[in-house]
Amino acid sequence: MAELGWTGLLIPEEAAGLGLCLGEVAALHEEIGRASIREPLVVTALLAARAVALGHNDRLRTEKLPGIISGNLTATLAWLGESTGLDTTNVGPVAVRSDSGWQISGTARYVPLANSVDAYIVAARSSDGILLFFLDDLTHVSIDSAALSDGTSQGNLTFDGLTVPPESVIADPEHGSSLLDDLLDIARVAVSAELLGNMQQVLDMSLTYLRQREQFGRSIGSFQVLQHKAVDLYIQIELARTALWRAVETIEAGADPNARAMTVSAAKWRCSEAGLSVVQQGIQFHGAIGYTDEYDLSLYVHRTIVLATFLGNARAHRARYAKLFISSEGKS
Amino acid sequence: MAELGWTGLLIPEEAAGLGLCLGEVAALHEEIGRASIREPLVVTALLAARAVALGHNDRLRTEKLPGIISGNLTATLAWLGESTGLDTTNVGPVAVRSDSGWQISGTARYVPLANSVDAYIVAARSSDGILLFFLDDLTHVSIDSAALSDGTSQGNLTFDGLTVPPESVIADPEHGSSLLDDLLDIARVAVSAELLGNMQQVLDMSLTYLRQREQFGRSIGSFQVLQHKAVDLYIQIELARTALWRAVETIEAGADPNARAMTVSAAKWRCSEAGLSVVQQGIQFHGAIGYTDEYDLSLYVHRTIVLATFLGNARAHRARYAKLFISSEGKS
Amino acid sequence: MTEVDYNAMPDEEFRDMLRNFIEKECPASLRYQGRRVRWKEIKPWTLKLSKKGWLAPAWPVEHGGMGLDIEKMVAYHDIFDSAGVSRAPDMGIVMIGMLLIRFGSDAQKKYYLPRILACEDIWCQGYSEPGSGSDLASLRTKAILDGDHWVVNGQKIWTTVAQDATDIFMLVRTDPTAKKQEGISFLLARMDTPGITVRPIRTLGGEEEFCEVFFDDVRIPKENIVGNINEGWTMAKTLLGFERLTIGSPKFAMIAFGSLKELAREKGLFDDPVFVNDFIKLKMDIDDHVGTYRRYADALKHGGSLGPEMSILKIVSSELYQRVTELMLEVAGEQGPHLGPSNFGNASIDPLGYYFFSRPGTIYAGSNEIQRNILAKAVLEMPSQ
Amino acid sequence: MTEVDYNAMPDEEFRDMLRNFIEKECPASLRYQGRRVRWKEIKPWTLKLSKKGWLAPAWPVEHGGMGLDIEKMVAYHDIFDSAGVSRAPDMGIVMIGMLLIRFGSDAQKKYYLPRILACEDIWCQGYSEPGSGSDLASLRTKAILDGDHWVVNGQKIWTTVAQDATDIFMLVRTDPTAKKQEGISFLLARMDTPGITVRPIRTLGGEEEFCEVFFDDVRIPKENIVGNINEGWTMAKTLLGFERLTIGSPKFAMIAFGSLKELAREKGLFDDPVFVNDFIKLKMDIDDHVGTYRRYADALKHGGSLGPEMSILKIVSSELYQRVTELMLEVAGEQGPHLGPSNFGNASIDPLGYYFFSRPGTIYAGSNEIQRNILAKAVLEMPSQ
Repeated sequence: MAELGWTGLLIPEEAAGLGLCLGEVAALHEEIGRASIREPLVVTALLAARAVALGHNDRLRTEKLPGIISGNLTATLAWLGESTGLDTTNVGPVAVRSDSGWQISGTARYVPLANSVDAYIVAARSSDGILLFFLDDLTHVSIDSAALSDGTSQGNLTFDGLTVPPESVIADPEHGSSLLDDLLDIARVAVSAELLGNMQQVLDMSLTYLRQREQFGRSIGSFQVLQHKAVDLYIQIELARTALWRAVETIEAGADPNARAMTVSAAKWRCSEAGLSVVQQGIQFHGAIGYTDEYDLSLYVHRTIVLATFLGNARAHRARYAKLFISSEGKS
Repeated sequence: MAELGWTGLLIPEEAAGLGLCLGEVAALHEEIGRASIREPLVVTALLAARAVALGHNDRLRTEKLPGIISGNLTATLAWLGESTGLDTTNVGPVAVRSDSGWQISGTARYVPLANSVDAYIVAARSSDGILLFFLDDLTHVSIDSAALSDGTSQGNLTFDGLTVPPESVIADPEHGSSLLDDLLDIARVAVSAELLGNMQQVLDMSLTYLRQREQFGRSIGSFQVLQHKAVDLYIQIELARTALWRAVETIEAGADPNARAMTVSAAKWRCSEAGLSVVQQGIQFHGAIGYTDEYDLSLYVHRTIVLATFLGNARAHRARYAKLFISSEGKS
Repeated sequence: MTEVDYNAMPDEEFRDMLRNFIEKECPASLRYQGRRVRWKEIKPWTLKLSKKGWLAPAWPVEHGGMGLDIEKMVAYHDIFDSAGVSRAPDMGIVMIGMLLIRFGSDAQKKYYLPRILACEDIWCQGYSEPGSGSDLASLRTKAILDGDHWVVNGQKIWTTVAQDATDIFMLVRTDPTAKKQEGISFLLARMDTPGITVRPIRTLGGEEEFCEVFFDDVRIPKENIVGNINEGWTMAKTLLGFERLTIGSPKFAMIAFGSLKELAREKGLFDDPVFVNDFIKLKMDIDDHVGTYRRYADALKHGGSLGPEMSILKIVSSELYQRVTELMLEVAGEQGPHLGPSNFGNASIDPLGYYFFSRPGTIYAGSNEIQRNILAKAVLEMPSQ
Repeated sequence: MTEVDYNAMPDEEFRDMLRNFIEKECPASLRYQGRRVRWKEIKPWTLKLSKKGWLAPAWPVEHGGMGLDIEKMVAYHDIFDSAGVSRAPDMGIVMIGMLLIRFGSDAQKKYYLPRILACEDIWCQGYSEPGSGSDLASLRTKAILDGDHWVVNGQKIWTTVAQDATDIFMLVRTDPTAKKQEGISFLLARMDTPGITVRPIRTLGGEEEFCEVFFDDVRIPKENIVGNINEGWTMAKTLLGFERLTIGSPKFAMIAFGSLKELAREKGLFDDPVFVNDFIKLKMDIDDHVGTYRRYADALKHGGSLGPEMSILKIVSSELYQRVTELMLEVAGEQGPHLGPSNFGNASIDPLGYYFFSRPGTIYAGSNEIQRNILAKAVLEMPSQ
């Protein structure tokens, strides 16, 4: 992926990126989902590379961005604390000003690729606001990693009073929060698109199976109950496509952060929920073979489970949506 | 119904009642539901007559109970205030001690048969607790009545400083609350049973229709999708039967008010929800004819809507159940 | 009536024009109604629209319509739907008028179209028959040519507000020997023709929304046929196409949802997290349905066609509508089963009316079971048995 | 082993006896597990049960069972299920042992039953074949008599933990000319017979829960048939009857629900009204399923029989189990997709394991679609097409 320059997806061309628009990014991720390509493009391109590209540190942008885009330097984003949630109030690590810059402590949880990258973008809370740091000396970071359903991993990073020089600040307390929210929401759109690709592929595989598989002397796709269940999945997928593209269009039209958050949460909620429904019913359509790890379907099952959770699952996004709805119009 | 002595359902035989056990009452109400008999037995027998029978006023029990049981004196229960809910904290009318007894003011809402009875059992809050009164002089009560889906009615009673003598007290502040809760919960069991009878009848009518009605040259009951939907209703009905009978058995085994409330709310919730599902799908099975008021199905549709709401709908009982669950074991 | 080129108007200006007119002229009693309003209630407002020349958005300008292109059509429906404006008995406009413009004889066009526009004629549709249901082509009402007249005998049912109609268009069997769809013709009749009897059918909601229409040796002029003899099925299919933007419209669900929101505010339900959770699930479904509806309409704009997508919209809109009214009935609490509107704080809402009125949506215009069969075959290419 | 008449014991005493034994002897690693445990893990505990004489509750006392009546059987299962005790590979006990007691030859009983009780033999079931699925009778593995042996060729699939088994009972086609169900016999074979190969199949959960079993000119002694030749289908149907109290048991859903509750407590989810609402919906469904299960079991006690009711229990229990695990996976949040148990406060729980392990319940033992077909025909008397 990096070889194709895709890590520079949303990065302007003048900064060696691809300069794609969000719609193109979504379309690409839909294809990635369809093919079940297990590349961490969301993490490297939309979380890490975008952080450096949109951050206010020219030196890092000049020195590090080309490496990230070319794939020579892999990076991830670490931010989430003990109390999980979707917005920047849930940042885990804490930064305190020191003589030589900043001292970081605390834990960032559920960091994708935690133990297999060269550098971290770390978000940390300070008394002035949220900062983002670039960190490629990992000697004082302890990592506790866990394997995920789809073969990838995530881990908790613990910072034990690590000192970071001012030159490593990507975003200062004034801009950190809004940058982090932006990074996360854009990444959620791509994850939703990947889920959409996943579910389409699972439906297609299921339809093929239903047409071919025979029981009681007839193709099982001829049973009305299975037909209607397939139709209901198809409808779910159509609604998910709408939700995804509404998010894309809203953002491309320059929505404010609140409107962006609402439309992104709607999309991620819908796509996560529909994704899981589709794989669950996909397993049922396939019968016993659908429950094995030996059949291609399993790739999509595992991947959907991970994507449906990554950057907030349906339940978390529904809760965020509820909060935004109540504050924006529920009481009006 | 009164002629058959059924108004004395749960009243001991020595008090001229039938002396039935709750299981028998439930079985009777299931049959009433099946036949869609529009008699207000729950109101007259289980709310009004039981209030007088279980109250602490011997005079009223002697003078009024036989009349209620024989049907010569019709009565209902008035209790619910502005803030609707299922337990006695929601009693609307207020009673203040006066020289000549008690003075009642405030409103009791959604009183069944409000404008067609001879007497009211009125629950009212006082600074000492909840009292129940017997009231058959209605001259100072204003009634605002509304017609319901099934042709019955309910109304709001407003008491404007009505004076009631001490002889009309059925339950004093020490006993009023527990008696009222008991009356309501027992009545809810009977309503659940009536709902169960209703839904069984709707399923039976639907099955008959599915067998007979032909479309595209075949009986519509041969379509797998309709078959499976009918099966799902059948399962719902089986679960509702279980919920109802668990409530009956729990109460008959002498459960405390909390256990009674939980099991009754589970039954009323399940039966209300299943009842509405069954009539909704019943309409769908019947097609256009199911949407008319001219076909027998409509009797059950209207009745189920009223019963599903009466004494608390599924949502209200789920909320009560949640509260009881959390306080009893959720945190343990 | 001045001749305006609405298609040349900027979208927002066009929308504002309609929005302002509705706000000014359309009475509250015709907005956000959970029931089908009758002709006498809606006639004054309909005449106002007629006077403005805004009654027939899809008709060509030369026939007195607005001649809207698909983009403006979508906007037109969008504005009327969002404003919760009740639909008049508009089968003359959206169905038979459209069909006559395409297939009618010159005489038919000249006679009928102005009368429809002037609200002199109100049309109803004679399709369903007892026993035919979703299997429309099994209809049995027959028309036999006798000199200059067709003699019609039989019965129609589920004819929407036929008691208000002056005219009926219907499918009749003109060749009993032909196969199912092939012997059917498309006939027009005045409702006051001797031999036609109308019996209203009371619905669950207590409205007389449908009728039975009986035909007893009814003599109808020979020329009252649209298209050729025995080609009625083609006419019916064409008519179906005209409904493509209305049949799966989010209108009803949106109107009900507006009332649900009002009810929720009055009852303070937005403080209840469990209600909010249920409410936003519906909101998301409505948003995604509206979005999908617009996406499909966009495809039309760009020259695409709406085939089975119509089935998706029909399924989603009708089931969503029901779910909205089910939640409304439930959160109305003890007032849920009240007949007619009742007061919730400052609002007067009729949850039971909504609940009942949403029921037939999954049954009529091809039941949702039929729609799913269609999608399974036509889109998902599932095998027949 | 002392001879105790368990049926004469008061119900509570009987339950306490089992409960105490489980609390004392059954290791935590075998309780509330969201996966199928393998034989080597559960063997020590199973031997303890065997020693107590409590391994075979349904077997008659003369064969070394507990000889429980139906009331005590229900109590037995109830206690083991509520305690979340994992099930050993118990096909010897609950299936083939029961069948041999009823239909086995004296020699078969004498040889096999003691070995099963002593946990020397572990049985697996050879029913499904590639392509047969829910249509079991379409099986093609064939056995041809050659002197004193049946020569078996073919393939079985979805054979639960065949890699742990010493013996297999299976359905084979012994008369290829007969109609579907009629040419099938019921055969027993040692797994170490030359020509039998086992290939484990990895499930979504990463477990080797099922196997393929290949038969390549496998020679099986002629007398290893149960019942008569070509009457295997009757044997299979009898076996199905033995499962009547286990197939729709609330066990799995209850175990998963226990873990969900623990997880919810550790995460403080009972302070979240939306979660509580979802949780109590499941709780009510479980309560009502348990109640329905007991109600049907009661009917058995009073001499009734369980026919299609089994299908109801199977449908409800398997779908409920899935819903519980779906909620668990979701509220586990970011830890949901973790492979293997992870820590939630003080608890170690494996939501993903539960989620996967609950998947096949709606597929095996007659898919839920088949169960609904059965109910529609047998109970609701819906017409065939």
